[in-house]
This record gives sequence, C-alpha cells and structure tokens, in this order.
Amino acid sequence: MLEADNLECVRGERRLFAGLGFRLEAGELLYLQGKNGAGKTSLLRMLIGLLPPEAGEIRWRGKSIRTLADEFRADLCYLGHLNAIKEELTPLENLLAAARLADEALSEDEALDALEQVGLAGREDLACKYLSQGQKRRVALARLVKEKRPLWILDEPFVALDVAAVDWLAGIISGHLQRGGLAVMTTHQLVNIPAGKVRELRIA
Amino acid sequence: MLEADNLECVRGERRLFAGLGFRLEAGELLYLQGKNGAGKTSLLRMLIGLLPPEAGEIRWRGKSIRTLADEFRADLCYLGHLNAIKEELTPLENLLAAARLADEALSEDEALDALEQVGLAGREDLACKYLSQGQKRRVALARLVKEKRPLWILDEPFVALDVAAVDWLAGIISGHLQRGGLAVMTTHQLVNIPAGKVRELRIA
Amino acid sequence: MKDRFNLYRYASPATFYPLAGRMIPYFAALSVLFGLAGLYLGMLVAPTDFQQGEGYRIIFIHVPASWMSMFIYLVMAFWAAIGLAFNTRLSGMMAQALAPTGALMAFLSLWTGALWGKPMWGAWWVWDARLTSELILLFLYIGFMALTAAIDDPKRADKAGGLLLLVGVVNVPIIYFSVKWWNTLHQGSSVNLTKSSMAQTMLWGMLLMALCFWMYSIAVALLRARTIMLERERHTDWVKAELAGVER
Amino acid sequence: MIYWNSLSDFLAMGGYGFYVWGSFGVTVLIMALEPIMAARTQKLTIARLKRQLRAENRNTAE
Amino acid sequence: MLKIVTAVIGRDLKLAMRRQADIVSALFFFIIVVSLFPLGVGPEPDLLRKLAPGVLWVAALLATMLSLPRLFADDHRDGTLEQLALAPHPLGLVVTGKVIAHWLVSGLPLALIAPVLGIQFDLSADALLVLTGAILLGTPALSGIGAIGAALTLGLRGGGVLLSLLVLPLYIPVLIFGAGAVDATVTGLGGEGHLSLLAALTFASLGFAPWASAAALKIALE
Amino acid sequence: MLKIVTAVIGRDLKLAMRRQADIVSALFFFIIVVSLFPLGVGPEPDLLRKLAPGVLWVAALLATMLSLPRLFADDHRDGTLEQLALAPHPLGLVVTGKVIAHWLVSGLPLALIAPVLGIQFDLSADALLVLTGAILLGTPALSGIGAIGAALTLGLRGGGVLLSLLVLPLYIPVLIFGAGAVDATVTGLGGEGHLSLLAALTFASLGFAPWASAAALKIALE
Ligand code: HEM
Ligand SMILES: Nc1ncnc2c1ncn2[C@@H]1O[C@H](COP(=O)(O)OP(=O)(O)OP(=O)(O)O)[C@@H](O)[C@H]1O
Ligand SMILES: Nc1ncnc2c1ncn2[C@@H]1O[C@H](COP(=O)(O)OP(=O)(O)OP(=O)(O)O)[C@@H](O)[C@H]1O
Ligand SMILES: [Mg+2]
Ligand SMILES: [Mg+2]
Repeated sequence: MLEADNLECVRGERRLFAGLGFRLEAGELLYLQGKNGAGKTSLLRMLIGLLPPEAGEIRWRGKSIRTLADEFRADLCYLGHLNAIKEELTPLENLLAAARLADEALSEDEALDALEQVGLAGREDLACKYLSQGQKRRVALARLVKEKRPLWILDEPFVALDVAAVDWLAGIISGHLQRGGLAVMTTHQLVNIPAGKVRELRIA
Repeated sequence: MLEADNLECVRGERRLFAGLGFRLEAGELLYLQGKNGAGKTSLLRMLIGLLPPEAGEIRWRGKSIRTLADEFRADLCYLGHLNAIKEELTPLENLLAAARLADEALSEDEALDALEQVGLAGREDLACKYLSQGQKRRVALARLVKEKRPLWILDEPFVALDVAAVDWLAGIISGHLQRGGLAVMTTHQLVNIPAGKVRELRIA
Repeated sequence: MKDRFNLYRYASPATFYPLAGRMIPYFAALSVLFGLAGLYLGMLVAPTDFQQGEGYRIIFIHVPASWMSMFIYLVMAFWAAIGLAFNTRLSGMMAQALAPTGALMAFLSLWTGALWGKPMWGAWWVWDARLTSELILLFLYIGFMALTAAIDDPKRADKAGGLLLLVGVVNVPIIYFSVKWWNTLHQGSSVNLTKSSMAQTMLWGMLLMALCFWMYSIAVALLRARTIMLERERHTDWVKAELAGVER
Repeated sequence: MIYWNSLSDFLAMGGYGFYVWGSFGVTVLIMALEPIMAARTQKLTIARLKRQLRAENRNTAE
Repeated sequence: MLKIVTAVIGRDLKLAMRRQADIVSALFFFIIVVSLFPLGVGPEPDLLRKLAPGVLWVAALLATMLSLPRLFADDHRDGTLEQLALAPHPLGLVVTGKVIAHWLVSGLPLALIAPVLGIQFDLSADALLVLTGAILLGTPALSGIGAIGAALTLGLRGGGVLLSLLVLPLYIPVLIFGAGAVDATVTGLGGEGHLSLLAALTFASLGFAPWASAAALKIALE
Repeated sequence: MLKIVTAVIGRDLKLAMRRQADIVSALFFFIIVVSLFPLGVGPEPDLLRKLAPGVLWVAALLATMLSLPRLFADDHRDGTLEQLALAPHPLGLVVTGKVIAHWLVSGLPLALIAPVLGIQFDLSADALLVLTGAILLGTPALSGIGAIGAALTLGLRGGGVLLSLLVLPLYIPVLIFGAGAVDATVTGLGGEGHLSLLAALTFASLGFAPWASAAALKIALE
C-alpha cells in the first residue's frame, strides 16, 4: 500500500540518507529506528508530503502522493512532535475542533468517550494550558481512539506518557493494525506492540 | 540537606497532594513517581522556589529556601520540560550564554568538550533551530557535564533521547551522586542509575 | 481561652460576608440622607457664584466624583499592598469589588468636568495636566479590570493586578498636585480647613455630597465584594451552607 | 431660605441648564444603574452556584 | 467547501472569545491611538478636522496590523498548522476562513466605533457615513493582504516587525483611497469614486490573498 | 552585579543581530508610519510643520511598543526565563539588562534617524536638535515602563494588545513632554523645562521599573 523508493534527504549541507526504500502492506507497522538526528522526523515529513524529497518517490496504493494530494491526505493521520492543541480550549473543544477541521465526523458523545479512554475524565472542561505535559499529549492522542483512516504516521507518540498510558497506546495501535491499518512510527522507548507485523527500518 | 515538610499543592480547585515530606542527604537521588498529572512537575517547581506551596516548608541545609533566596539558587541546577535554548544561537553560543547568565565560569574549550560529550561534535556552529528534537535536548543537557552545583533538579531529562544518550546521562547523574551531589528526578522511562542511593517517592 | 479580638477573623471571607450583608443597608441609607441634604443645600439654598454664574453648581458632583476616583484608587492600592505583603484572601476581592466603582467615578469626573469646561473655558477638553492625569486614572482602572479578567487563576490575578495598582499609584499625587506643579487652566484647591474662600453653604453642600458619594461607593463595593466572595469560595463549607440557607 | 424664585429659573440654571442637568442626569443615571447591575449579577451568581452545588451533590450521591 | 470555511471561522471566533482581550483590545488600541494624536498635535479644532480622516485611517491600519503576527503564528507553534495543511481540502479554503475570522474580530469592530470617534473630530453626518462605509469596505483588504505578509514571515523570528515592513507598503493604496473618500466628502466632492476603488481592492485581495498565503504557508512548513 | 547586567545585554544584542530584522525593522516601522501621515493628511507644508512633533513622537512610541510583547515572551516560551529567575542574583538586575538592550535596539536608532525625518517636515536646526535630545532622553522611559507592562501580560494570550492598553496611558506623559519640548522650541519658548521633565521621568522609571517587572515576572512564572 505505502511504498517509498530510493528516497534521499538533504538538510542544509548534510545528506541524512539516500537510497532509502520500503514497502508496507495492510496490517503492518514500520518501526523507524536511528539515533538522535538520524533523520526519522525528516523521513516522516516526507511521507506525509510536507517535505519534498531530494530524490525518489513515495506511492500510496500505487500512485505518487504528489499526484494524489487531497485523496492521500484523506487517508492519513499524522501525529508529530507537537501536540496541535490549543491551550485556551478545553480537551473536549480541542478534540471536536480537530475533527471538524480534518473533515471527520465525531459526535460529542464519542469525543467524551475518547477522552475518558485516555484518562482525562473530569478534566474535559479545564483549559488545556492547565494540564500536565503527559495530559496534553493524551489530548492529542485521543484523536486516535475513533480514527478510521488507514495510514497512521506517529512521531514519538510515547513521549511524556506514564506507564499505563504507554500500554494503552500500544493497544490502540495494535487494534488499528488488526483492522488492516498501516502505521509508521518512531520511538526511542522499548514498547511492545502485541498485534500486527512489525518491520524495522534503521536510518544510519 | 534538602528537606520538605508537610507540603501541600493546590492548582485551580484541585488539591494535588498534601502532607508530603521527604529528606534527602548528600549522594542521594530522589526518584519521583506518579502518573500523568499527579503533580510531579508542580512539586519540582516548589522545590526550586518558583511555585509557593499552599502549606508546608522546604529547607536547604536546615534553612528555609525562602529566606535563603540567592544563596539557595547558587547551589541549584534545574532542568525543566523546556530546553531553555535559543533557536537562533548555535549550541556553543547557547551553552556559553547559559553559563554566563547563571554566573558560572565556563571556558570555550570546556564548552566544546561538553558538546562533544553529548554527541554534538560537528554541529557546534549550526543554529539550534535546525537540530532534531533529541539534539536540542542534548544541548540543554550539555550544561550538566561541567556542572558543580550540589543540587540537581531534573524534570523528565530522558525525554527524546536515544538509547546511547540515555545511558550517557545516567552515567553523568551517577557521577554527580558519587561526588556527593543530590538529585531529584522524574521520568516515566525505566532507567538504571548505577551509583548513589535511590529513594523513591510516589505521588498519588 | 477568652474570646480575643482577632483581626484575621474579620479578614476572613466567612465572617466578612454576613457582616457586609448587614452593613449594606446602613451605608445605602446614609448615602441617600447625605445626598438629599447636600442637594438641598447645594441646589436650592446656596447662592450663585459671582464669577461662574449658576454653572458652578456642577461642582457638587464634579468634586466629590473626582475625590472619590482618587480615593478609591488609593484604597485599592492599600488593599493590594496588604495582599502582596500578607497574602490575605480578602484583599484581592476588595480591590476587584472597588474597581468598577472607581472607574465610574473617574468617568463622572471627566464627564462633569467636560460639561463644565465648555461654558467656562470654551472647550470640552484641553490637554491640561490635571485633566490628562485624570484620564490616565480612568485608563488605569480599565487596565486593572482587563488585566485581572485576562488571568483566570484568581490568586495570580490578584497579585498581578495588585502590582499594577501599586505602579499606578504615582498617578494620584500627580492628579492632586498637578494644579500646583504646573500652571494650568484647571483651578487650584479651594477647600481649606483653616480658611475657605467659598461661601459656607457651598462648602457644606459639597462636603455633604462628598459624604454621599463615599457612602454610596462603600455600599456598592460591599455588594460586589459579596458576589465575588461567593464565586471564589464556592467550594468552602461556609458558602455551601450559605447557599443552602438561601434555599430555605 | 430657598434661593430660586421659580421652577423655570431653577431648570434654566441661569443659562447653564444643559451643562448642569447634563452632569446631574448622567450622574444619577450611573448611580442608579450601578447598584442595580451589581444586585443583578449577585442574584445570577447565587442561582448559578446553587445549580452547580446541586449538580455536585447529585454526582457524589450516585 | 463551505463547511471547512465555516469550521475555521467558528474555531477562530471561539478562540478570540476565549481570550476576550483580543476583541476588546484591538478596539481599544484604535481608540487610544486616535486619542493620542490630539495629545501630540495640540487641540486646535480646525487642525483636528483636517487631520481626522488621515488619523482614523492610519490608526485602523495599525490596529489591524498589530493582530497580524498572531494570525498564523499560534497555529504554527503548537502544530495545528501542520494538521490544517494535512486536512483533505485545499489549504486556501482554510486561509479564507482565517482571513474572514480575522476581519470579524479586528476590522468590523473598528468600523462600528469609527463614527463615534469621528464625532470627536467634529465631522459632519455625511462624512461619518462615508467614513464607516470606507472602513467597512477597506478593512477586509487589510486582512487579506496582511495574511500574505503573515504567511511569508511565519517562523522568521524578527517576524512581527518584518511583517509590517512587507505589509505597510501594500496598505498604502487602501489608506489613500480610504482617507480620500472621507476627505472628498468633507470638501463636498463626493466619495463614491474612492469607495468603489476600495471595493475593487477588497474583492481582488480576498480572491487572491488566500491562495498566495496558502502557498507561502506550505513553504514555511517544509 | 554589573557582570550580570552586561551579560544579559550582550546576549540580547547578539540575538537581535542574529535576527537582523529586529533592528532594521523597528526603524523601518518608524520611518513608514512617519511617512504615512502626509499621505493620509495631504501635503500642505504649514499643516505638516505643526504636525511634526506629534507625529514623530507618536510613531516613536508605537515603534517601541510594537517590540514590547517579545521582550520577555521568547524567553518565557523556551524556558530561558525560568533559568534567569533561578540564577543566583536578583531578577531585577537581569531585567535592567534586558531593558537597556531593548532601548539600544529600539530606542537609540529612532533618535539617530529622527533628525533626518524631521528635515522632511521642514523643522529648524534648533528644533531638530531638541527633537533628537528629547527622543534620546524619553525612549529609555518608554522601554522601562514597557517592561512592566510586558511582564504583567506575559503568558496571557491576548497579551500583545492588552499590553498596549496597560502601557499607552503611562506613555502619555512622555509623549506630552516629548512633543512639548519640540513644540516649545518651534514656537521659540525654549524646551529645557520639558527636557528636564523627560530626564526625570526616565531616571524614575529606570530605577523603579526593573524591580516592578521582576515582581510581575515571578507572578507569571508561578
Ligand atoms: C474633564 C475635565 C476635568 C477634570 C478631569 C477635572 C478633574 C478634577 C479633579 C481630579 C479634582 C479634584 C482634585 C482637588 O480637589 O484638588 C477637581 C476639582 C475641581 N475642579 Fe475639576 N476637572 C475638570 C474640569 C473642571 C472645570 C472645567 C472646572 C471649572 C472651571 C473645574 C473646577 C474644579 C474645581 C472648582 C475643583 C475643586 C477644587 C477644590 O476646591 O479643591 N474642573 N477637578
Ligand atoms: N540546515 C541544516 N544544516 C545541517 N544540518 C541540518 C540542517 N537542518 C537540519 N539538519 C540536520 O538534520 C537532522 C534532522 O533530523 P531529524 O529531526 O529528522 O532527526 P530525528 O531522527 O527525528 O531525531 P530525533 O530522534 O532527535 O527526533 C539533524 O541531524 C540536523 O542536525
Ligand atoms: N487551574 C487548574 N484547575 C484544575 N486543575 C489544574 C489546574 N492547573 C493545573 N491543574 C492540574 O494540576 C496537575 C499539574 O500536574 P503536573 O504538571 O505537576 O503533573 P506531572 O506529575 O508533572 O505530570 P506529567 O507526568 O504529565 O508531566 C494536572 O493534573 C492538572 O490537570
Ligand atoms: Mg524526531
Ligand atoms: Mg510533568
């Protein structure tokens, strides 16, 4: 489904990687590895189409993501280093606004349910600026609970989460894989994803 | 050396903890545990004197930190969720500026050496905004290499670091404890600090 | 132990709330009384001013409003200082309860001054030192309210607002002494304890009106303070008891 | 005692009627409105707090 | 198509409401700047009447400009902009929504208060009407052009001031026609010509600006 | 004591240099606003000469104000402010350094360019001299007072505009004396009195503002 061919990444005057390629099928997880500054985030931003690769091509369902554009983005869910939540809004408002802007249907009940799942029950109506680091990350992750899009791209999703939340998230990702979804993920923590086939790719 | 008595923390309308106390001696590490939003960061900010506790007292070498003020801060090194680095400056400039502002003597050679230790050799002269997430964290951590102050307060220092860097940092903290330093730390990752006595404190 | 007078007891919202509730009617009544007496003397009895004609009668609200606008600011600054020094809960609430009244007084001073200035000086407004500093006072009030409204943690709002109040307090002596320090259009102080240049009835009318404004400000501020107390202390037992009591 | 000869004299204020009554009118208006507004917010606040309290009690009772 | 635009407008307005200060203060800035001028210039009524259109328009322009840096910066900093760029519809539509919301918060209130301030400057009823109309017609162009500048300077740290450098020159036509309309009415020449030019500027910039801004945003996100 | 002040100044100046836009653009903003007025008001030389002091001072004031929100915000966002507050010396000294750096970047350049702009308005040599002196004496007070406002509104998201609401009223005296000094010179009355008042304002605010700002910063960091 998701293929990358011969990708090359140059940042400033530094070639981070070249000739990188992989193929990911439904139900598979690509686990990107590499030390700090190896180029994992850069690769992910290429995969979502925000960073044009120096060379090479990325294909989704056989077509280049550059020609697909909107269609590709309708299949994509990205979670970056930044949480993309508004400090002034409450978790509930954030979740609903994000869904509306991403053109997803999400009812208030579903949103409340998602927030409860990520352990934010009782804080749905507190402005996000008052939340702790891990709670903010949880708000961002709550999007995944009802997410039906097939391709998830997650940049260090486990950062700032406590042990219970890490387990929960691993479960969510497993569920997604089991439903036939694809995921690309980076993390420096050792996390066990129980279901789905895990491919590893190391950027040196 | 560092004592906390009967601390109480209220944020907004929520009482996070009350009656919390501990005593930390030279060479000891206090490992704060608790789930997301338990109040770890809040406690650390009380310990460094930025957040006045609702009740209770914090003493350093037997005297309240409120009366000590400057003297206490001269013994203190804090590293928070935020990296406190300037995106426009290079790692080297950042390190030197931080040392000057904190009133520490740090020569350029020492700074270069510290940056090499944290694995940023070759990137000393690249503006920090071009660095990866983990590299930015490393710039912030480079301060610790030459840090001689007895009390270190570290809020999730391992976040965004790759495996090698995590090991290195654990070593640095061990060294600090062996030299008779004290440290208070939070982290959700399991990290083994080889030397020094570790006390655990769980905030529920 | 015997019951000793305890200042802190009265500085606590739980005791202050019912006390304020009982005092409001008295202050309101006093305000009306003083107001009627002042208006009677000022508007009906006092003779005309030989320089300014009947237009001078604006003085009976202009001066009290001007005084109160400065005085309320000083009181707020006093509460702010107490709050910053001793960390009492009540002080921040009092400052916030007073602010709107102070702002209205400053507005009234400007409004009546402008209506007075047109016939006397031929202009609604001149950039004279006193007028300007009074305008700044109005902006300080508005700034204080905007700042405290923008911070949603009441404790932090109190502290930040208190700081602003203390910074702005330099403005009050400037307003008061501006007529002395700068040679301007606005006339100088004529109320003098030892020797007054004004007719006795005028003086008394003005003083009575000042008392009326004073009592009015206290009454309104207490009314507002009670609301703020309920809001801020809504999780304490005394408020819950209070609310349950209202129920009955 | 009373200085004025007639009501119309009083209202004219020696030609300064507009200015004097403009000042007094606005002052009276403000001093009437402010307490009313303050009392209204108090009533609304009490009502809201009672509602919240009841909701809380219901939640803890469950 | 329309759904996404209204979704963006709704969200931005809610954020503005939440911050409160936003709406009230853009207005206050306008009021204060307009009132500062007599302070600096002196109180002669004749002089002031001549100044009025210029001062009001310059103040409106500055008030709009002050809020521009935050137009995209907040969304950029917290990662929302990435998410918006990844949503399955053209980014230009999102920007359209943001421009409209910006105008509702920063342009519309100015138009509503301008007549009141104009009275202080002793303008006639006719002139006041034209003033309001001109500000109503001209400020959307300010928001639109401003969006391009805001997008171009996004992430550049000297941004706020660099932005004004880029945007002010483009604001000058709006200023000239806007002040010209009022001036023409005061001198009895009739401001219709100026007003229709303003309307043309606004239509052109609203049609064009969102797409230019969207392109600039994509560059900033690379 | 002095070491920390110079350290802060050095760092802030280096950052300003690195961003470049900072210095050039505050100046450019000043120049553009001053040049906008003749556009909005029309080109009568007599009118312009009367306007000159007011317009130049209002522009200086706005240029200073525009850069205020960033005075502490950048340091706050990236955590540097925490570190500064934890350094073993009074925070007031740090703020003193930041205020001085702010003036060097945003006030001093204005004073240097002001005479050039004054020539455009047909001011006499005397008046130009007084203008430069007044801006030189007055702008430090603007930076000092501005620091208090910037610290009080730190972290409040409506901050930028709320800031101007708090700060502008306190700027009014500076504006009045500053424009008054030039005006008095133009009308031949001599501006010394105004200038010494400006100097007094500057000394008072420089002595007092850093400590008030430091207190406000501590509140913001809680
Ligand atoms: C908007 C314009 C004005 C403002 C802001 C203003 C402000 C003030 C203030 C703050 C005071 C109280 C300070 C004190 O008692 O020394 C005051 C008092 C007074 N004002 Fe005004 N004023 C204005 C216009 C006028 C005008 C036009 C007149 C009359 C021509 C006037 C006459 C007086 C008098 C007689 C006092 C009482 C002074 C005394 O007896 O102590 N004011 N004004
Ligand atoms: N202009 C530039 N000049 C030189 N090197 C650059 C430039 N811009 C970026 N880089 C380098 O590109 C790399 C970007 O890495 P990226 O953010 O993709 O790393 P990552 O694998 O995600 O790391 P982390 O695990 O720390 O998140 C970094 O090593 C950085 O130093
Ligand atoms: N105004 C407020 N009202 C209610 N709760 C608040 C308010 N401000 C903060 N809180 C709560 O206080 C807690 C702050 O937690 P803190 O940042 O100390 O957590 P932490 O233990 O460091 O968590 P993490 O592991 O996620 O970093 C959070 O649970 C937050 O929801
Ligand atoms: Mg990365
Ligand atoms: Mg934390």
